Amino acid sequence: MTALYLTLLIPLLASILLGVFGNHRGAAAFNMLATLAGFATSVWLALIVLQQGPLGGEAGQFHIDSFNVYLIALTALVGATTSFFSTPYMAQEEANGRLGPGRLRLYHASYQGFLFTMQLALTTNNLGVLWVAMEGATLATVLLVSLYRTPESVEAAWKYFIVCGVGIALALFGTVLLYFAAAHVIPDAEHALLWSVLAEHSAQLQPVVMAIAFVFLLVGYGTKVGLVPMHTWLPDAHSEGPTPMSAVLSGLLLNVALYALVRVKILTDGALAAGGMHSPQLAGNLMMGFGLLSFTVAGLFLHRQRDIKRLFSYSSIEHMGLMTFAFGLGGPLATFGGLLHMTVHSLTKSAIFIAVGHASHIARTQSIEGIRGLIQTQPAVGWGLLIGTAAIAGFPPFGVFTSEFLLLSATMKSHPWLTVPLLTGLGVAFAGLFRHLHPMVYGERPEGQVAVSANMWPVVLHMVLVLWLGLAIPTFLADWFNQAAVLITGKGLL
Amino acid sequence: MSTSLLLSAVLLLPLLSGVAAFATDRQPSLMRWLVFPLLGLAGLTAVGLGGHVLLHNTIETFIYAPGLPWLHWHFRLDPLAGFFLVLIGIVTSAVSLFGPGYVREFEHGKQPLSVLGFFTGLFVTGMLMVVVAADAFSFMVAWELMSLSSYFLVVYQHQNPANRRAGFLYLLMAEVGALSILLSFGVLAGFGDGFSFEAMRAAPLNLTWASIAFALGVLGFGMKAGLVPLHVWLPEAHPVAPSHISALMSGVMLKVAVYGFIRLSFDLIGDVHWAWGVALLIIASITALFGVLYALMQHDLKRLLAYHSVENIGIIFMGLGLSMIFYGTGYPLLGTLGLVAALYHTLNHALFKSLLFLGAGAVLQRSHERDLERMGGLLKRMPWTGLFFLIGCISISALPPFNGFVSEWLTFQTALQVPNLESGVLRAVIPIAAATLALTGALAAACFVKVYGIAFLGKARTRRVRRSSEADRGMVLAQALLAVLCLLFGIFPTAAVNAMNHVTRTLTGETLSTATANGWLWLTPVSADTASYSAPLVFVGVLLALLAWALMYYVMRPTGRVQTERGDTWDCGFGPLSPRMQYTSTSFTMPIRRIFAPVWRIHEELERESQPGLPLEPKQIRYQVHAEDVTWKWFYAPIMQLLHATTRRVSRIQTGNLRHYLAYSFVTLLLLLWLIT
Amino acid sequence: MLEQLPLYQQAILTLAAMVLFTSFALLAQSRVVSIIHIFAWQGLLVAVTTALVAYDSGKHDLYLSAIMTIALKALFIPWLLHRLVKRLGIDREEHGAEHPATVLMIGAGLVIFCYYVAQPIEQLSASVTRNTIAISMAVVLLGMLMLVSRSKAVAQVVGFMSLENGLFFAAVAATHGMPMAVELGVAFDVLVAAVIFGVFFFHIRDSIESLDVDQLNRLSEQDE
Amino acid sequence: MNDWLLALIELILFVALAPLFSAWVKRVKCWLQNRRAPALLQPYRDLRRLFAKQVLLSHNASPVFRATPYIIAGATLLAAAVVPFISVNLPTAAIADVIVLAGFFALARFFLALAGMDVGTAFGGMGSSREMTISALAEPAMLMAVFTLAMVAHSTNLSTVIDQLLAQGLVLRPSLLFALLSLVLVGIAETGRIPIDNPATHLELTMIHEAMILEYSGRHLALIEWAAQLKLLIYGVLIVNIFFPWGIATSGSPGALAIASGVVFVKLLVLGVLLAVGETVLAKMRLFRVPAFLVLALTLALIGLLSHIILEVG
Repeated sequence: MTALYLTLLIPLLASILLGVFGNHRGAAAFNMLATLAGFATSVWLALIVLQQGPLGGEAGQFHIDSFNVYLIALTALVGATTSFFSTPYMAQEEANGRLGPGRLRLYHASYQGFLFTMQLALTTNNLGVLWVAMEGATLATVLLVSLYRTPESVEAAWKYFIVCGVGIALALFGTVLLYFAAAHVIPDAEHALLWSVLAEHSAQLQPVVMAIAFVFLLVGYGTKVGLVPMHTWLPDAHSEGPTPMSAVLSGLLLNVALYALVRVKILTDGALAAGGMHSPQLAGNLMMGFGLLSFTVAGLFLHRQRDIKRLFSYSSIEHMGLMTFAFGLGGPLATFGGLLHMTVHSLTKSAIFIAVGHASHIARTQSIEGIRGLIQTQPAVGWGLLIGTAAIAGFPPFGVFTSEFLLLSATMKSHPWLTVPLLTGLGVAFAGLFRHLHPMVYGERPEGQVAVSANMWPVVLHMVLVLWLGLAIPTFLADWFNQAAVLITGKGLL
Repeated sequence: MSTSLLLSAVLLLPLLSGVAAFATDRQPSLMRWLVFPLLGLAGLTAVGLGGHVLLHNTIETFIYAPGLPWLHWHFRLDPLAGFFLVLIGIVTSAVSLFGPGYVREFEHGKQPLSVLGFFTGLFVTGMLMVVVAADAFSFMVAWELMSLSSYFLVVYQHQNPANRRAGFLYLLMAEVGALSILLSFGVLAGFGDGFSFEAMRAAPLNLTWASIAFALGVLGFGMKAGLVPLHVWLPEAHPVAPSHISALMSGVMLKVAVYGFIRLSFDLIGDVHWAWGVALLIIASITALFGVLYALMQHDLKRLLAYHSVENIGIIFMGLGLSMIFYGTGYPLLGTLGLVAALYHTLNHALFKSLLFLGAGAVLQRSHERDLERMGGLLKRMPWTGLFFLIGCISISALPPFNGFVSEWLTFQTALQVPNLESGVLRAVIPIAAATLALTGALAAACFVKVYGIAFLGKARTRRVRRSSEADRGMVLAQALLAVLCLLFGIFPTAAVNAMNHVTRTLTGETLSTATANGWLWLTPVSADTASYSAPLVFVGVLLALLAWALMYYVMRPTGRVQTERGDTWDCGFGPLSPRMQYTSTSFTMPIRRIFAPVWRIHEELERESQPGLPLEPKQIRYQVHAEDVTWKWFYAPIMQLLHATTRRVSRIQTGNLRHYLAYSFVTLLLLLWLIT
Repeated sequence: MLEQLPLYQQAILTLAAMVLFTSFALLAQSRVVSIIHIFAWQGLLVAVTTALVAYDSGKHDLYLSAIMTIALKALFIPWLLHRLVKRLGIDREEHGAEHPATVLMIGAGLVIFCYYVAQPIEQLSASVTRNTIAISMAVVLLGMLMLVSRSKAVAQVVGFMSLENGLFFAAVAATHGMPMAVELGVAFDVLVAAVIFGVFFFHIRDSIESLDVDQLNRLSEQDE
Repeated sequence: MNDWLLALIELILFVALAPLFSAWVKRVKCWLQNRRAPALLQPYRDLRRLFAKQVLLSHNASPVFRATPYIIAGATLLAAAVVPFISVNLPTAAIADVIVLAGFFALARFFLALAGMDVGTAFGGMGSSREMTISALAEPAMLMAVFTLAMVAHSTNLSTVIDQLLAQGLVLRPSLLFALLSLVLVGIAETGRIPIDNPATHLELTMIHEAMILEYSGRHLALIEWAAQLKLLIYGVLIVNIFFPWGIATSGSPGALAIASGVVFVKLLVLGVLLAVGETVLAKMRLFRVPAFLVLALTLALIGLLSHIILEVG
């Protein structure tokens, strides 16, 4: 349990400390240190789970099983690498005079606070606390979005705050309904929101209430996942905030929101399995519908972007839609694919955002028209962006291809006709990405464009991991995915 | 040496050469001494392994660690794979001979050599791996590796926009094609259990699903092979890539697509339906004719060659279509004949198309010209390249005794067996396809008379061309190798057919035993008195005939010495002839342009500067013709417009007004609540 | 059937009705200051309900949450808003909807809709809870409606907060309160949210010289 | 063995008679046009003189230019070798079937066209361009016609074809009628006779064949001329021996051979007369009406093929 507590405490304390002394020179270094420590403890935690199996016991407030343990490690990893990227990036921003030390303090504190909420949301066993953590994540990041205080950033932050706040409030209503349903079957009111307990009694939960509750939770957490049509906040928030935050938003927040959604889906499925007035597939079908919608619409949006960060945030929406579709589809194969996709997407997308950050520094703008000839100017950044985009577009031997392959084959098995929109969507999204990418990375270098001090090691690390996952999935990870698939769908693959 | 070891070597050597390329940024000469030799070694190993598998008719399966937890990479060596290993190996070796000389001009270019070398290695690895892959996953990985790396090679010189545009188009279509291939595998895997090819073979398919899988396969592999109207990327991408890469792409990669198609339809799906054959035959005939007609209108040499690849792919698929028809209607022997014809033409096209692209590369490097209108008289400047290019032209124009003729002859022979068929419709369709093939062949000959006549004969039209000199030894050797092979496969078809029998046996259980029944001298597809062709004797005959005429001259030669005299070309008495009076490629094809006018969208532009005061005596006239690909107008433009319109509509969602956003969530919630109650 | 219910349940139903009424009042009201006052009253009502439930169910921790509710919803946030409005000098402004009548009609429709949605829950519990769920759902949706219909930031914040009031009401009336940890967390979040709202008013005012969110449309993607 | 000897003799005969045939055609034409005809042996004299003459090469001429005459003559010679002239059972016919025959012509044409473009005059290019355009339409027509035969006789080997036709006796086949017509048209086009081309003119507006060989002289010209005459004879023999095979020797006995050669001789005389008449009554076409002419040939051939497949099979 120590590892677990450390994983939670380190970011919390770091956040407080940075909140107080954040304007000191060593703040960035301390930030990196804290994230590293967090990563170390999360790996420790993972090792423990690897040896002893699920943690947290029957009615504990924390619950670590194969579904969230790798997400915890992943969160810590992306948090660490991104902090390593953010150090030179933020220094550059300060040099450009866009930020003062006060803002940097806010930035570092919020960064750690955000990481804390993420880990809390992942580790907790209590759906209420999960909600609190999700809301906390919004609160922690909203001030980051408006960090630059430009009119656009303030606008984006306000929209982010209101849309997500309302959404998350609806999620709370869903949670209340859930509690209401649980109160009838679970004597001990204190345990009535513990996921592990609910999962056991899910069969007895009231289908009707659960259906309504799931709708609220879907709309609520779906807003955070970025499902169309609740996605509207996402591109604004990604494009206006500092790039490291875009990286963690895309890489972590969306994942965690989806994680919450899947957790409640498990319960709903259990409740609806009994039958009644709703089809047992209700939750799954809803998720499939939203997933497909988001996937298609986001793919179309890609074509008309003028801002590079908006571009990739839409690609995030697209991929979240794909994962939602996968989990909605159910079945071990699709679920396995979805879990894998969560991992590779957050790795790849955060890597891309890191490259994008450097690119926008090189070109001194975020507008796609302004970014030209990256490979000529700074090959590392140009190739990083190119390779990352190729990976996210689903080219082997990168892991994204593997998960999409699994997803497509699963769809082919159960709903063959759905493969048509999927393939069309993939094609459209692909075209949308590359038509913008081509002029940015290739071509002659514009006049007076010079290389910047960039730290591309995070990108290299992420891409190597993604490549590894594409070539061969390590056994322990495959086992985790498999157990998670058992947890979610009741059936295993291996 | 064990085959598994060889296989690993075949797959790892090119990869190694790719990795080695990273050292060339510091030490460019390594390109010559390490990277390309490794590539050549890989090619030779592939030839060795493939040849071994093909001749000894072995079938072995290997399982490698990578892949999915429950589906590791399966590799399988069988004669079909062996055949294509040989094909890839030959061209790769030739390219690795050609490369060192050719890439020298890139050493001081804008782009680092390492990129070129690395992706070349990756590209070859991908192609070799596609051929041996034995499960859908590894197949797709290899396939996409091939596409992606070749894309990076196409955009290698990305400073000029043409490369970028071509690269984008190419990658996009490759992606779409790959997805539909994946889908067609998905159908098979859905009915069988799992993605290994064994499971897919076992899959029990009803006709509908089989047809769907087949259609998807045609779409996917046709996209890569360049069946009309899916060919548009090809004339864009092949010309802009470095020439040895164009040789690999046009000569080998298209064949890998053919391999995939054969593997899918004859092996995995198994029992082919004759209707597929008819559909394929029609598409293929259109492709062949379309390809050659567009080739005629080009004056960019490499672009022209690319269109000829389209044409030859059409011919190959004609053979496949015929073979399907005959298999489907219960004539396995004739089906095998068609299949052999197709395989043979695949091999031949790989040889002479690579030869021609290498030749074009040599010309490009020496004269810095790709435009025919500016060439001329190159035969005197680059005699060896000229000779080998001529051999390539003869082979691709299907003239005896070279290899192109044999495969087209076999295709004709297949088509001629049509009276056996019961269905009158088929009997009526096939001859028309044959007519198309004949027309295609004749037009191809015309086209290559144009190419060779304009580029290598006559007088040089520009100074750079006049200054050009012979390419260096390696480049010439590479062409020599391919040219000799063109001749050999033209003279000894029986040996080749014998080898291909192994392929057909493993695929369909049939062999074309009759073809070589009368000994190595005689190629008799069906029976001796139906049709026979003795390439060796024809070759001897050519020599004898030349001898005879020489003899004739000797007999009738005049008494007394008469030596040849050189003089000026007759100029009809108007002053000296200038190179600009020669026929250009545009003027050469003018009659054909008039005959087949509706096929192209011709854009003519005529600029005439008339002298002041003398309107009737123009000082200068510029006349340009550009034949635009009609598929753009009829097929691609509508799609793009649709996409554009849709995206514009969709983007209206993002109004920027917060209350609209909230309204979205609100309405969604209400809808869902209403939905579930 | 109301007369058969015990007195405290009648009281709860009455309170529910009043909460609902306050939501409508919020929808209808257009003067900033009075909006804030109505919102304070709504908070108070929720707090009273909480206390009542605590008394009846004997869950003493609910008293704590009742106190928190009073402190936050009835006192602190209204005070904060009031102060901000004064400092922003907009306390005399009209922040109404464009078409109040339509909005009210829609609101009425929403209430019926919520009743219809909550109908199936009837089987599984006393009708009181069902109705309270229906009412609280209505309050939530009315809050959203207010968010959609008002273009001024302050009104939106109030709408958001009243939406949360609906949540609290549901939590209290239908399920006798959530576990303590959750209660605390939620309360903390609300507090922070309120503060951040305050911060944002100034940011927005600085960037667009007003609090009209309709003018926040730089990030539109429509063809200009 | 004596089969091969016989084949050799036939070949020599073929080559030897070629100039005579064209001389005969010319003579008949002169008669029809009331002109004094040159002696029948005139072509031989011309060839002899040309062989003796000195070769004048353009400075620009490349090796291709010098090799071309030999290749043309060689390919045409091979073509002649596989066409049954007097006796059916020709061993050489098995070496190359009728498709290969077309291939030989194509080879010759390919190099002729190249040579035309080699010296770098506008004339050469013009000739090559026209030649390749015409052949692009003529060759498929010829193949179609030949395919019709091949399908009727279930073979593409010429001697087998003739054997089959003889065995079937006199059968009135619409397909063969069409094939004959189209082969005649193709023959006219391929051998450059009126109305497609006029071997007797050097007017650049109408020149095709002559334009390409404009720069040739001496033995080169001799070889090319001879090859042209040989080609004409080959087409003649093809037509008479395939469509009217009666009288051709089915056995190697001297008597049969003697009769056969006599019959073939007569048939060729008649054909020559017909050709001459045709060339007299028809006028030279405009170049851009030639495609229509060839498309007609192609259509005829295709109709022949289809009529065989639809009417005559099964």
